[in-house]
Amino acid sequence: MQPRKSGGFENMAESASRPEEARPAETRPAEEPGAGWEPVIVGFLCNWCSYAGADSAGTARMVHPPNVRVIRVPCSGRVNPRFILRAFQRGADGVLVSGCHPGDCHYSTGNYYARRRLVLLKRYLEYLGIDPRRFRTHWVSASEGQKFADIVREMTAEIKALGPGPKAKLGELV
Amino acid sequence: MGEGGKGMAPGPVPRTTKLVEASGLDGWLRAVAREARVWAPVKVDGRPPLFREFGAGEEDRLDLEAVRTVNSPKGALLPQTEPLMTYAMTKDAESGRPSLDLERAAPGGPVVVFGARPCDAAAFELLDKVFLTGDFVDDHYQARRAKTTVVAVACPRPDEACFCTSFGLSPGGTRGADVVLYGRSGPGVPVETVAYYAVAYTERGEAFLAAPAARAAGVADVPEDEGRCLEEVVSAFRGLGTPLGDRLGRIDVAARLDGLFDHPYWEKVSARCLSCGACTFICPTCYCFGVADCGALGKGVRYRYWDACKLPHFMLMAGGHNPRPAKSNRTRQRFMHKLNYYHHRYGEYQCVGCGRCVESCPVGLHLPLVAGEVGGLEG
Amino acid sequence: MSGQCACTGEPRLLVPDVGTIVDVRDETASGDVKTFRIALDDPQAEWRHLPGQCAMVSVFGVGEAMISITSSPTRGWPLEFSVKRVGRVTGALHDLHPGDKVGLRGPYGNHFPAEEWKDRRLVFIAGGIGLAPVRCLIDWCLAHREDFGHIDIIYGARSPGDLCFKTDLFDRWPREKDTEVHLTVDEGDQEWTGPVGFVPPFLEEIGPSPENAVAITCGPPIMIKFVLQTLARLGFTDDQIVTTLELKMQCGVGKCGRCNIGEKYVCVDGPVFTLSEIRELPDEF
Amino acid sequence: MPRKPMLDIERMRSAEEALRREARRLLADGVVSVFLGHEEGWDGLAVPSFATSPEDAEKLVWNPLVAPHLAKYLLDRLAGDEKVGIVVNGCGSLALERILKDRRFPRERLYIVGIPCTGILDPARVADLPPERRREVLETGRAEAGLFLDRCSWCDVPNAVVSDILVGEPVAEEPTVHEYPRAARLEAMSLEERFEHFKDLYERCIRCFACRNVCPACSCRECCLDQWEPLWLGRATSVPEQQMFHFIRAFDVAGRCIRCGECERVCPMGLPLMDFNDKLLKDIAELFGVERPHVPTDVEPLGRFDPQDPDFEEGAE
Amino acid sequence: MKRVGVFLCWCGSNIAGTVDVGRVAEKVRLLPGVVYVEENKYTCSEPGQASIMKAIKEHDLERVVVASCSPRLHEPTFRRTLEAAGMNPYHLEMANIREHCSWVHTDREEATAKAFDIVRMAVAKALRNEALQPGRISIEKKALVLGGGIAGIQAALDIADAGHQVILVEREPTIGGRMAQLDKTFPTLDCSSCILTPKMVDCAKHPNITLYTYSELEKVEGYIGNFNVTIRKKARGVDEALCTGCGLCQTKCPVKVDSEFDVGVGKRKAIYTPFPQAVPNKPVIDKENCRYHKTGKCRICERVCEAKAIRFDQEDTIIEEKVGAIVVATGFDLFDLETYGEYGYGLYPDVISSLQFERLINASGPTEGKIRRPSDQEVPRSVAFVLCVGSRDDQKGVSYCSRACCMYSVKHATQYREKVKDGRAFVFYMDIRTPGKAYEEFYRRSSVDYGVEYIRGRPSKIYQKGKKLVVRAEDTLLGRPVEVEVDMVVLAPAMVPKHDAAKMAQTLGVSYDGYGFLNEAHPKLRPVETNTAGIYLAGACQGPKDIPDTVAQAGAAAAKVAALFSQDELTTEPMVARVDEALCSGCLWCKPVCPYKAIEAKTITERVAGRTVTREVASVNVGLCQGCGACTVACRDGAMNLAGFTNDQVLAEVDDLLADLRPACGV
Repeated sequence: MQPRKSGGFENMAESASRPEEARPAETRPAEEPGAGWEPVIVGFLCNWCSYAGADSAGTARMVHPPNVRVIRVPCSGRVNPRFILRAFQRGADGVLVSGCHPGDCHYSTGNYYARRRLVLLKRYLEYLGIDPRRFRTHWVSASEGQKFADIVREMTAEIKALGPGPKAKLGELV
Repeated sequence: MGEGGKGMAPGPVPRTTKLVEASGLDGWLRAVAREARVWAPVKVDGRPPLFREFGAGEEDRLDLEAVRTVNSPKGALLPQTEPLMTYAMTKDAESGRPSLDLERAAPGGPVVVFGARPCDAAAFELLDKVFLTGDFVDDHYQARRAKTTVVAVACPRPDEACFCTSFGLSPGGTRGADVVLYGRSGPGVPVETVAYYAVAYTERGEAFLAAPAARAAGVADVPEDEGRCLEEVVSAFRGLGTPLGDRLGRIDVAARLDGLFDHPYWEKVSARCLSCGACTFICPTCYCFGVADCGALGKGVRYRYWDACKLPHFMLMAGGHNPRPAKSNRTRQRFMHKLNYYHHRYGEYQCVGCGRCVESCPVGLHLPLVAGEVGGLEG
Repeated sequence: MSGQCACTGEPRLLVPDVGTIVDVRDETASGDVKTFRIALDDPQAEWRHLPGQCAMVSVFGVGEAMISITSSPTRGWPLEFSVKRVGRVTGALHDLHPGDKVGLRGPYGNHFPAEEWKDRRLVFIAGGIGLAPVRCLIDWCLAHREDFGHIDIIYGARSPGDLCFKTDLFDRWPREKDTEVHLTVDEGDQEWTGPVGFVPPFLEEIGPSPENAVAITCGPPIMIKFVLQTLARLGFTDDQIVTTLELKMQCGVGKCGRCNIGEKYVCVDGPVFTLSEIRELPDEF
Repeated sequence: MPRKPMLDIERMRSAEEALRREARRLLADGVVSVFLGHEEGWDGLAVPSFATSPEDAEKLVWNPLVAPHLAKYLLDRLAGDEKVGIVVNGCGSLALERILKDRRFPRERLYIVGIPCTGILDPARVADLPPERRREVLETGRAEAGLFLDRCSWCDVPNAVVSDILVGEPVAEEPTVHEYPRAARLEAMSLEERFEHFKDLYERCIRCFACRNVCPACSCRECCLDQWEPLWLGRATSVPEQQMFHFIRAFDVAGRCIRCGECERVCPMGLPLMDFNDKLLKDIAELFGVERPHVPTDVEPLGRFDPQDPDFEEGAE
Repeated sequence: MKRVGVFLCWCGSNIAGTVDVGRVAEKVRLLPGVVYVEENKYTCSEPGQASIMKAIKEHDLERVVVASCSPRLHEPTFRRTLEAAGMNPYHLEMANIREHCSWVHTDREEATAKAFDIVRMAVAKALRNEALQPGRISIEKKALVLGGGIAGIQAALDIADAGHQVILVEREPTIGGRMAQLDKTFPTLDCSSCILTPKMVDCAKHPNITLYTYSELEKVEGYIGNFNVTIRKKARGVDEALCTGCGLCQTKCPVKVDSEFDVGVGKRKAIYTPFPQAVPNKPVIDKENCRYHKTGKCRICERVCEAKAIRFDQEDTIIEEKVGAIVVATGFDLFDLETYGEYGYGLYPDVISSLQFERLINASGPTEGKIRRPSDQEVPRSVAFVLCVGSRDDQKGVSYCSRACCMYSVKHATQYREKVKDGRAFVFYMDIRTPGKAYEEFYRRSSVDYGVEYIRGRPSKIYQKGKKLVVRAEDTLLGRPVEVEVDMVVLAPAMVPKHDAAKMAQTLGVSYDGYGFLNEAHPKLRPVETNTAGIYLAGACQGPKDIPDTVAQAGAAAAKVAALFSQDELTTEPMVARVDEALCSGCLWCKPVCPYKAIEAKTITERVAGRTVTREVASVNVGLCQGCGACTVACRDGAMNLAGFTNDQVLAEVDDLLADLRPACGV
């Protein structure tokens, strides 16, 4: 049984399966990405904290990789898990959801609900065979431009190593 | 309609007959699968076989043990999802004027349906009536059909869900088949272990048996002295009864149903229906489909997909009006269509008694049940 | 007719021809009905239709809808389609502008048996968008005016603003010989001086004689219901009454099973039926 | 550990008697206009039954095969205000609770007859038995554990959680430590293996919606899977669309699934659909400390939160 | 396809420096739906906006995409532009190609490609934008003022004078509050009641003001413009309508108890008005002490009352009112001096609080203004005033400065020296804070003209020595210990929040700080508003204040209310949740996740197959909904949607983005 207070998500993911075995399999992408292959990461950012955080990364000219495509939502609580699977289904190589820190939600509780849903989702995606490293969830406040830039840098590098997303294995819609 | 069965007129004349070792079938199929898309009952561990594409690789095994596959082979001719065309909107860089390119989906290569039971083979002819007759011919279906060879395998041991004989078909029937395999050991044995007589009833069947793949797989001529035996075996299969079919007798309720459209029976029998599409999707003769587009940014595919009169949205109109809002309406539609409307339009019943609905309906609401019960209703 | 690739002649039943919207006209004040004039990009592919027939109109990426052809065959191409915004496809169609691309396939379904009505008196009764298929027939009949007797056009709509084909109603048709146009609205407005009220009573008032006449009616189900009763009172027999059915259609060619009622497929056996034919059908529309 | 499921034919016979008596009374006295139960259908199969007269009540059965839950059929009777009678055992009452908690049918329009239950057989498994063995099982009740419905293996609700009258002696409830073997088995696999496992499932699914239509937690007026705008799910049955289908189906009932396994039981293709739900039940239990995630509550686990919930981030408050 | 116009901004070189805007324009031009593309050096500039308006008209655009900076910066700007062009402002989408692109990427190729994607997503969303109309909610033009002190009185009068109805609720039997207890006010030394009582009377007489004294707020529901408030009017025991306020009952009443108004230095009866100029001038029966209520005998007041106004059996009445705005002016309490045992308050009768001192020097007080010390009614020859008792003391008291104590203590010392010519006044202080008009001068005069002696140091102990009190402290200026013998000591307690301030805050749904003072919306820019729209703050409930500040803030709060009431309707943000009732199953799982309690069940009736069916659906209160969208995710069938961020729009952004980068289907 998982302890109620968990030390960060990665550990929880661990308990969901034996990633050390899972990882290598995934790192050998189904189709070898051609040279210059660039991952596409869809980022759902809450308007009040994380989107503003990305803005302040801009204002402070904190250079980071151009792989994230931002979709602005009012609150991380607005992010329907279906959106995330949809992104993977249509070919996203990674998905990032980011909102206000717990307790700082502009709508006071939105991100708490989001956290429950998304923690569950992250484990579930891994269960379905989608590498958990492709789906990241973070808290980024309006002032944490640096943190946002770092997350993007990290995530991009990680997914580059992983290669093309689930679509490579799922195939086309029709 | 129909042929074979007890006291039926003898079926069509065989064009050629060959002999093939039971053990040679897998190899034969693999060979065929290299030139054509082969559909066959593929072994699935611990469960009844699935009728699906048979790979040229080593992994797939033919499974003729089970009386029937869970799903029918109709997907070979009418794929559950079938692209019809692609569309692509482009704009002229200068004028910005849009233009649209349509490309009809390619018909695809030859198809071999191998190991269909005679009921399933007969079902293809019922689909043909819909897609190949009338003012309009369905070219997608036609193109595929024209390149399809159907190799049926006579049923050695129909089970308690089988009732093809109720529609004048038989476990040894040839309808809709180019080739029929008859177990050399005759009916009664669970699965043929020795060899099959491969009887071609059509030109295409003949060609199939004469193809290099066949020869390579050891499809050989029948020794002179076996002529008698062949005769007996074939008619034995033709004469075989079906447990449920015997129970129901011949089903002929079209006239009966004419007066029963407004009968309270439909309300009653449909009450337990789950409104799912199981019965229609596993049915070898149901053909209803829908058409939809998939794409974005002005590019995409138009495809058709199986749909079912049992699903509540089937007839829902844009304005929100639904001519068949209730389960009873939809249940009635399904059985009326199979046992009455289709009969009026095409002169026969839209059922081959394969027994899949008997096996698959979660609430035991299937054709033999209804056909039996409407017989007893007073109009 | 389409269903043949113009260039290769290879059949392509469910693949439409590409058309371009040449003109969009607002029919009603509320803008919920628009008339689209559509030309085929490949003139070779142009087909001829008969009054009452329909065509499948595609908005690519959204889907297809069966829509009756509003313009008379005698006018040739581009064809006109009058569309009420009711659902997904019609909604998307309403968002299109001249120059935009659509798909067209047809003509589908049977047609009004006008050739059988030689020298007979014609009573057209329509409500709202129901005038769309009838208009095609009216124009066809007027184009062959000599073949028919007196023509009554009885048409009603919710409000003056909701009357479709205003130029036809107020300008073209009234000028035709031996042709009367009777208009009514459920609710009038300041400008409206004409009759106010529903179509059925209005029809009763006008009281066309059934004698050697054919009644062609099309409109919302509720209107049809009472119009039929009125016609019966006026002495019209079921064979003298012709109407059109509308059902969900997907293939338009009698394959997909959508529009199947009884042994009929509305898309191929319909949409035009005499009342006696309809009485034969199970009540599922 | 939960009680081992067993059959008590005698108990069932007397329950059947009492059930018929109740139904007869309710219908005769006009308390209810229809009574939802089971009757013997094709080849001895127990199928849902809708008794509208005291005579109909005689057809009602309570036997080892009454697997189908009836609560979902209430949705067919939403229109109108007449009272509906319904029989439930423990798991059946969870299905009913689900419908009630989702506010899809008014409690006041129900008359619930509860029957304590020690176990129900899986009709499909019984059907696969040789005829003589089949007869023996049904008559003597001597059935091996493997013949029972999966849900009997962890059942901690032998008695109806909601009912107006209970017929038969309540069965002693025993505390159960819930395990999720289906999920555990798959978790032990590698990412790739799991992906392949589900891919195979997607490829065999014919999307007949039997799983959704039987599910007591899937009670929307119009399922998002049937909608065109927005198009949550394309109509193509390709692997990616099938994945989306099964994702939405399972994740939408996360926190509301009663673990009845009916989806799996009615699947014509015999797909192991509970592999999805089992995982979500397991994680909801683990992550949010919900001990009996299959029991409907007033606020579903995803409709509430705890500031102390497990977090994504190291050091996030 | 809607007709979309795309306006690409260079933002000087901010965008164009990294993004090849020209190439983006070329590619955008080819997108389905895009009928017009334009580049601008500065789109937000006057000419930039002008050309948007021009293009909207010339190319009859139905949607507009502006690709420039963050929407958080200029979305409002361009919405106004659309509106000016006669287009619904919500047909705008912004593509953030500056903060999210040109400013954070260096490679021109990459930045250009990304910019195109960002624009494409904006176009995809814009194509599905709907015309949104801001919601309108009516405003009940009636204000509730909580607290009848000078803050409440001032706010009530200002709002009433602006022509709006006001309900003034006061917990005590009379309005007036703290200021009524004061003698004179600094620095002008004019008489407190002389300036207060007229206002009190105005309040009572004002046609727009309804006065509920001896009443308390019980419940508040609703939202700005539409609050439903419940007020409990406590039983007075006296029929106000009949009572003439003659006061006979008070003189005859046999029971004497300490007067709260006189802070214990004076007495009152069991039936009483707190002070002669009370408004309303109608007594209340203090049930705790009334002899009849305790023993069942007496009823003297009843007998002597000619108006027959006594009602022993009177019960509390509940009053429900609908108001559009609430002004909180609940004031403050005083720090509990007994916390400082070393000062001997409560132990030595001649150690009193500054408020008690106010009563002693007040002409209408128990001693008619003659300064006599409590122990022996002697005139004290020397008095020590001790400041910051509780204030600025992290250990025993509160960290903040109470702001008024310095000045009123200076005032007290001065007044004492006036009355006792040969007396000595010592003031023990940490700092003397005089931040106000004429305050410093007043302080100077006290020492120069009145010879008040100031000692900088916080006393460590006060003890009795014979009939004297000794104040021991460290003179931090001279750096040596001092001991001063005095006849009386006056302690200046810290101003603290009302004991039940937190409860009040919760009832109102406004936030409060660690001490219990109510929080303003912004410490500088929105000092009198709270985070709950429609609720405003006045006076010491928000923090310690002196009278001028309090009155000023009360006026400000009143101005806010008047401004609110100057409109007939409030417009609400249109990007809120809405329910598709046809879809809604009425499961209401959306309800628990709504942080604003904006979702309620609603019963609708509809015709289904010829019969009327009623069912429940969710309904959103647009007055309460803030548009977070949590409900949309709780809604499985998508009946709940969020205008401006619909499911359709988000899916389109995802689909269209990836359709180009990772073509999704083909044959």
